[in-house]
Amino acid sequence: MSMLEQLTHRDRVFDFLAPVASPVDVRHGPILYMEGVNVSFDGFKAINNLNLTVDDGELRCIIGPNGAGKTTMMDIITGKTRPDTGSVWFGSRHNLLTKNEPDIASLGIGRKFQKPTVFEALTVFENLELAMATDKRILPTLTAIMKPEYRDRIDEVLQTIGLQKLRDKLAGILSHGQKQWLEIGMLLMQKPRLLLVDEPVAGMTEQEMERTAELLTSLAGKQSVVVVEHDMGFVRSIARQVTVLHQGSVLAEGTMDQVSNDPEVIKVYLGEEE
Amino acid sequence: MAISQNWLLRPFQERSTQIFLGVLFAALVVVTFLHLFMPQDSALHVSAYTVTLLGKYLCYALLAVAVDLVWGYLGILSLGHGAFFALGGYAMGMYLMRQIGDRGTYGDPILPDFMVFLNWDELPWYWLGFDMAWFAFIMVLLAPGILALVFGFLAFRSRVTGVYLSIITQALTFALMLAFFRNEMGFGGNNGLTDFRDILGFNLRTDATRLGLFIATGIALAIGYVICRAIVTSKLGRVSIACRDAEARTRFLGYRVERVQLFVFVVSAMLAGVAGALYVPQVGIINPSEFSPLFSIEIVVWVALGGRATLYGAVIGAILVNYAKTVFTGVMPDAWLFALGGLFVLVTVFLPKGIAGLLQKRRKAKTDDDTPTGQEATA
Amino acid sequence: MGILRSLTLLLIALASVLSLPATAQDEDPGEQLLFNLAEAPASKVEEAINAIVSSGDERARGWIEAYGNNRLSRIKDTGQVVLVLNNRGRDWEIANPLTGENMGDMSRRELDRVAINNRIRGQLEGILAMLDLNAADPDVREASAQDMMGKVDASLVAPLEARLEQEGSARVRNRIEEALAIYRVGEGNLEAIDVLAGSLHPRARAALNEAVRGDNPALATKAKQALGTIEQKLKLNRAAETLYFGLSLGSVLVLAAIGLAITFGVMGVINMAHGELIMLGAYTTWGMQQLFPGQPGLALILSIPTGFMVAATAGIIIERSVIQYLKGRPLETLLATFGISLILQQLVRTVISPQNRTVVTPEWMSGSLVINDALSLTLNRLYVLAFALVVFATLMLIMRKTRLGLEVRAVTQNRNMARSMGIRATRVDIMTFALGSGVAGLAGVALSQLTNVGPNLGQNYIIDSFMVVVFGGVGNLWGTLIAGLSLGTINQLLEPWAGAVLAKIIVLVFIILFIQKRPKGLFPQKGRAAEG
Amino acid sequence: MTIKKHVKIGLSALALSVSLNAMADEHPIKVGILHSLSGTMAISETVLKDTVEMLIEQQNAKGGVLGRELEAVVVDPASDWPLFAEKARELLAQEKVDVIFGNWTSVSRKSVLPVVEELNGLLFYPVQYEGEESSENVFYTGAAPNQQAIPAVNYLMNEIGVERWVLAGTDYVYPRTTNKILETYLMDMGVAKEDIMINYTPFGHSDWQNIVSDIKRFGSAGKKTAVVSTINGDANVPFYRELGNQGIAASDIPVVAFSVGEQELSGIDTGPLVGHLAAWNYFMSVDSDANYDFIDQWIEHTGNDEAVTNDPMEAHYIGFNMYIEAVKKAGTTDVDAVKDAIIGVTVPNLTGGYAAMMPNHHITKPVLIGEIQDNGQFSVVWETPSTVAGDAWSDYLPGSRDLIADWRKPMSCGTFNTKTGSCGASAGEMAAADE
Repeated sequence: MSMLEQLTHRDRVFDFLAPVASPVDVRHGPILYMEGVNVSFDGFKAINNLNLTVDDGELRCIIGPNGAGKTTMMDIITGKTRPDTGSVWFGSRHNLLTKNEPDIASLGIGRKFQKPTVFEALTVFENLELAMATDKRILPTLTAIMKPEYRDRIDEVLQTIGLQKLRDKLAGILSHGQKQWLEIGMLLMQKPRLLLVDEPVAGMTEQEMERTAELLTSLAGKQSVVVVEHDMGFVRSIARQVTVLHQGSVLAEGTMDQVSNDPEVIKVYLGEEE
Repeated sequence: MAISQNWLLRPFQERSTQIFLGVLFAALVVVTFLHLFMPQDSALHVSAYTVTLLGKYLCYALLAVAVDLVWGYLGILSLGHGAFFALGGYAMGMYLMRQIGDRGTYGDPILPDFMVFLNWDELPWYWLGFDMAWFAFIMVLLAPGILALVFGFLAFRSRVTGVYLSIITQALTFALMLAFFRNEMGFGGNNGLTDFRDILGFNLRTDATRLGLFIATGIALAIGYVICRAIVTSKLGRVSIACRDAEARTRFLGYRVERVQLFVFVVSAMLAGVAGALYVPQVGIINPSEFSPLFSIEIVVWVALGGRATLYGAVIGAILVNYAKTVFTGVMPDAWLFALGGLFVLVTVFLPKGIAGLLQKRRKAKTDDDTPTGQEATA
Repeated sequence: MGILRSLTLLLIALASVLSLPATAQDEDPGEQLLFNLAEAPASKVEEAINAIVSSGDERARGWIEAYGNNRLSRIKDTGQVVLVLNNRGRDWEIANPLTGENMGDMSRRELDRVAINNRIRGQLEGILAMLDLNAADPDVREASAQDMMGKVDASLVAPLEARLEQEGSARVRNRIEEALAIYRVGEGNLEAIDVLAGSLHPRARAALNEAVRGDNPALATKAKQALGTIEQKLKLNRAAETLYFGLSLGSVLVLAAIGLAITFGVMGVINMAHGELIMLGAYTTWGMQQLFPGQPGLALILSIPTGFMVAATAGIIIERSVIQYLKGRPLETLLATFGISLILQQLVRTVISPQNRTVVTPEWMSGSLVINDALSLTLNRLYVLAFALVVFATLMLIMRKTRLGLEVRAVTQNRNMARSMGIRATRVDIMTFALGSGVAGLAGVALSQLTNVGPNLGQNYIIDSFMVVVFGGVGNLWGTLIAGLSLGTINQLLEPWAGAVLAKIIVLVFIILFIQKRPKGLFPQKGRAAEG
Repeated sequence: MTIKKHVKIGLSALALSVSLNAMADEHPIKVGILHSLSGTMAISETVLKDTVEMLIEQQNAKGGVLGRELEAVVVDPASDWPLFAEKARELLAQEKVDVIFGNWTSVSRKSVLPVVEELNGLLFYPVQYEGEESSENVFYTGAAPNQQAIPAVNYLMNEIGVERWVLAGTDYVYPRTTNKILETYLMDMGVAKEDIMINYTPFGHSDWQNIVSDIKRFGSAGKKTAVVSTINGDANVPFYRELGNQGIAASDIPVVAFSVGEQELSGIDTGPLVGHLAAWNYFMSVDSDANYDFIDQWIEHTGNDEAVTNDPMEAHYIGFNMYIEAVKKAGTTDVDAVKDAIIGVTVPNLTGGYAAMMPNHHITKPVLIGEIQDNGQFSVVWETPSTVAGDAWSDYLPGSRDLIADWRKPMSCGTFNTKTGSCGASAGEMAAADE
């Protein structure tokens, strides 16, 4: 048997598959740095000369009317969409424009989608297991074993997102809110340096929202968090720094009070909301 | 859960796998016994004809398992798996061809008959080495493997998905079919390779060899099944399902989706190749029609009929359909296509999860277990 | 070619005979003539024909034609020569060649065909051509003159020249001159080559080639030059020809695929039975031709609407009975429709026949449109090409301009939204599928003019159809059009040097690689809807 | 349903009862029929199945053979080559049939061959084929190349004066071999290489525009040109249509086909094709009483007035009668006895002559050249003065030149090398033969 074990653990050969991971360097400067970014989908300018910096450990809220380019921005950061022009840096070492999604993810940028996407055919536990920050190359994954510490880590996260009872249920049967949390939980498993959270509280009840708020604020400091949200109340409850996007570029930036009193902002955004 | 940590041993602790292997080996033993020790005239006697027939079914079963691996767990509907099957078959066929030696009609020690009478003066380079069993058997794995590697690398890298992928797999096998039909290719054109004499020194025209092949196929199926099971129960298996259901999400978790797809695809192709290799000596001919797109579609139908993403469902489907074929072509030659066609329609409409779906329902009813079977998801 | 020597007589004879009315005689010389022809051994046939032709009998032409078409037979026991009016089935309808009166049916056991073979037939054509040279219609004259090309011999020079004198039409004059020139080149006449140098007619080239091979150096060199200039012209024509071939093949692909572009591209139904719907259309054409025997043209026209209806109905049945239960499970539709295709095939085999059916090509669709001697466009394919474009245009209109088109697009883009806006999605599904199937039927009607009408018709086109749709970009009709035409053209461009098989393979590989570059085809669907 | 049919059924029923009384214990003679009833080959093969069934019916009406009934065992190999082998095994091993009539394509025969030899069965193969084969267990009642191709070429050369040749065929072994034989033969007859054009197309090829215009061009070189077509089944309709439309008349460039019979023509509008040729050993239009009777029976059997007969059907007719004669001669259906008995058996064919089974398991046939007529029939324009014996091993292929087959004892060898006088060629002779 041990023979077999040996045989099946021969994955080191495949080192060339290893991702180019080196620590994120934030000694001088922000953790995320976007400058002069432009994107257009056949004619329509989704992002228009966008400049944005996020400091290490910051919790940043990004608001803006529909079509302001919030999601597109996240697509750019996570490598889903390539900008026509501009530069995007993660720390001062990694040029994100040269990397694809998995690389960026393994550099430590986690993303939660607008529409909660979890693996419905897998159990809650398995969802988190897949998200765990481990060697994600083929053979290691094939021969991966469930170490006790892994299990503890997962249970710990289950605690945080309050899904321990649903541990072995298929994610498909979760409620909308529970899916949101599961996805956040998956982010936590990734131990990312930077979390991109797209509309985390959509379709959540009041108390669910509060718990989410706590969760996100508690993360800030350890990790940098960028939250895109429509719900003003929620933003107010967590926001320190707020950035207002409009027509693909930054309209205003500052504390919630500052921006909410900015006449421009009121015109283009709050005006519409209320 | 007291599941062994070793990915290769894990399947053996599953009840489904235990049952499957149990049934399979029981079948092998019974058939062997009935064939060897039952008198010819007894009703229980299993004739050499039946043994070969069963052998053929098992080959198809292995092929179906290979397809289910990519379709059921990776969400890649390959309409070209016949190509890998046929390539494996040709690799074996070429070996068997070389084994004929100077016993061919023209008695040429090197050249197969079809080359002699189309005036090839020497063996084309790609036939070299096939006189050695070990080389041929390696090629059985490599030929389909490499094709799958190249094709998959191109396709997955540029993120060809869904229907588009299905159609170009079809284009692949169609192109290969046309190519192998050409006599210039040196694979015997439409007549393909046939009139085999012996394999590894055993005469192919004796019942003993047939039984041997049948058992070999059974074992191959068992091994193939366990390998697939091991993959799908490993973390990689869960990642595949993740790729199937939410490709983008999987990427953002840091998995290289295209590599996962490539790995599984190649494994599946190799299994298909092995199935083809075992198929050829039992049916006694390999010819380009195995490349025909319709055949590849049929394989998918077996899997669907048995039930996607269960593996054992694929086996059931393959055996059932082909058994039906054998029966119908015998009893109702003029109308068997009605029966077959009707079967496909009815199953897809009334048994969306195939036969395995039925079994599961019954099991679920008894004990509510949550083995992930993501049939809800459509590739 | 001794026969033709008699033509001179004939020409004169005819003139006289045609003028004065045929006098009925009790002792008919024709009987003896035909008897001789029937009796004659292979070697003596020519004489017998000579006799008939030079007899100046006004029925001669009819007899010769009948003889040429295997319509002269003898009653075994009486030995009487008869005219076969209808030679289908076991009993043949015969008539008296002398009086023309109908003698009713007779078992073919009783009859003995008066044998003929290609060589004689060739000579007969020469004779008939010569007769036609006097026809009133200049087209007939031109045609016959063209037939004369290469068939002229010494005996014919005189009459032809005579003919040339009185010939009014320039076209006919050219032909006659060419015909004479070919003869003269054979005789070593240098000037004649100049006449031929302008001609693209294969027989002219044949004559020149012969001259080049001949032992007369002066002639050979001159002929070479002439051939050179001809070759130049031919190159152009050849290019045009290949292009036409490409477009025509392309139009076939488009026709076959366009229906799929709707059912598969728009509705997302992977309809493996598409080929069989095409087949139904083709069989409808056959059926219509059975309904209207003797009027293939009318039948063909009528089968355009009927073919559409038949296939559409079949489509509706399929949609209602199977596909509606498979909403949102495209791959299951593949399996179910695959089953359906098997059933339809076998249905045709058992109900109609496993054999191919004859679909007659109407007069106005057979033959080809002659641009010049080297370039002529086959009519049936020309019509198909036009038909394909018309069908495509109509579909475009339906999709863009009509309510249905609007609803279809709405439903395909966002089913629930469309629903909530009061669009009856199920109805739209039915209509869409019916439309797609109907168009497949139209394709069948067209294909029946190009290829086999048999149970396997569908299988031969289903794969190509999918290739075209995918290559063009699923859900985009323009894509299908461009894809079809371009794939067809590529294929035909490759064929001359790669050969038919290799060409097809190359095209397939090309598609595979192309999909790598553009994973969603030529014209991918844009926007968020297309994502995922 | 005609009165006649009723009567016939009555008769056969009577005959049946009689024969049953005759030998109550004797089980019937089982005749396996191995023809595709579905798939691509169904087009050609279903009629052969019907033919054999008809012949069996008639034989039973005559009281069977040796007082035993004949019973048809029909299976459908569905145009699937491996399935042919499987079904053959089923017929021989499971059904225990005494004889098999079946196969059309070469590949299906090749796939069945090992099975029939292993289980020592009898197979009657009714289709013209490429030769280069002679099996102890197979009887080739179709034409070998020397019974079709060569005479046809001779006809074109001598009667029509053809000097330039297009050899067009579907890319599989029959056309390849035939064309190779013809090429060698034509060269021997002094035809220059540049006067031979060879072209291969895939199965079911439907777009002939390019090829036909090539042929047209090839034909305009000043020498009489002809096309020798070994194009297979389905591809012919579009081919002839294209010929017609591009205006290639039989008087300009005649096409002589080896695979186009009445069955194929029934799918074509023959109007534009009048005068094109086909070479067979039988035509429906042949003027002989045997033929007329056969046609009447066939039409009656199918109940379709339009039903046509063709060459492979005649081959089955001959093969079936030969088998019956052989069984009578041997007095048993034992395979080995029948194999010995059948050599030399002579039965009437449908063209008014006789067919004899040669020691090489091929038969003697007349070769007919027919011209297509506007009624979908052929009219015979030329005929070999006497019948030709099938040649298993072509004299025009290196390697098989010196081979002969003779299944009479004591030789009983399918590949007897006349140079070495030994059974089975060996490498040495191969080399020699290749010179």
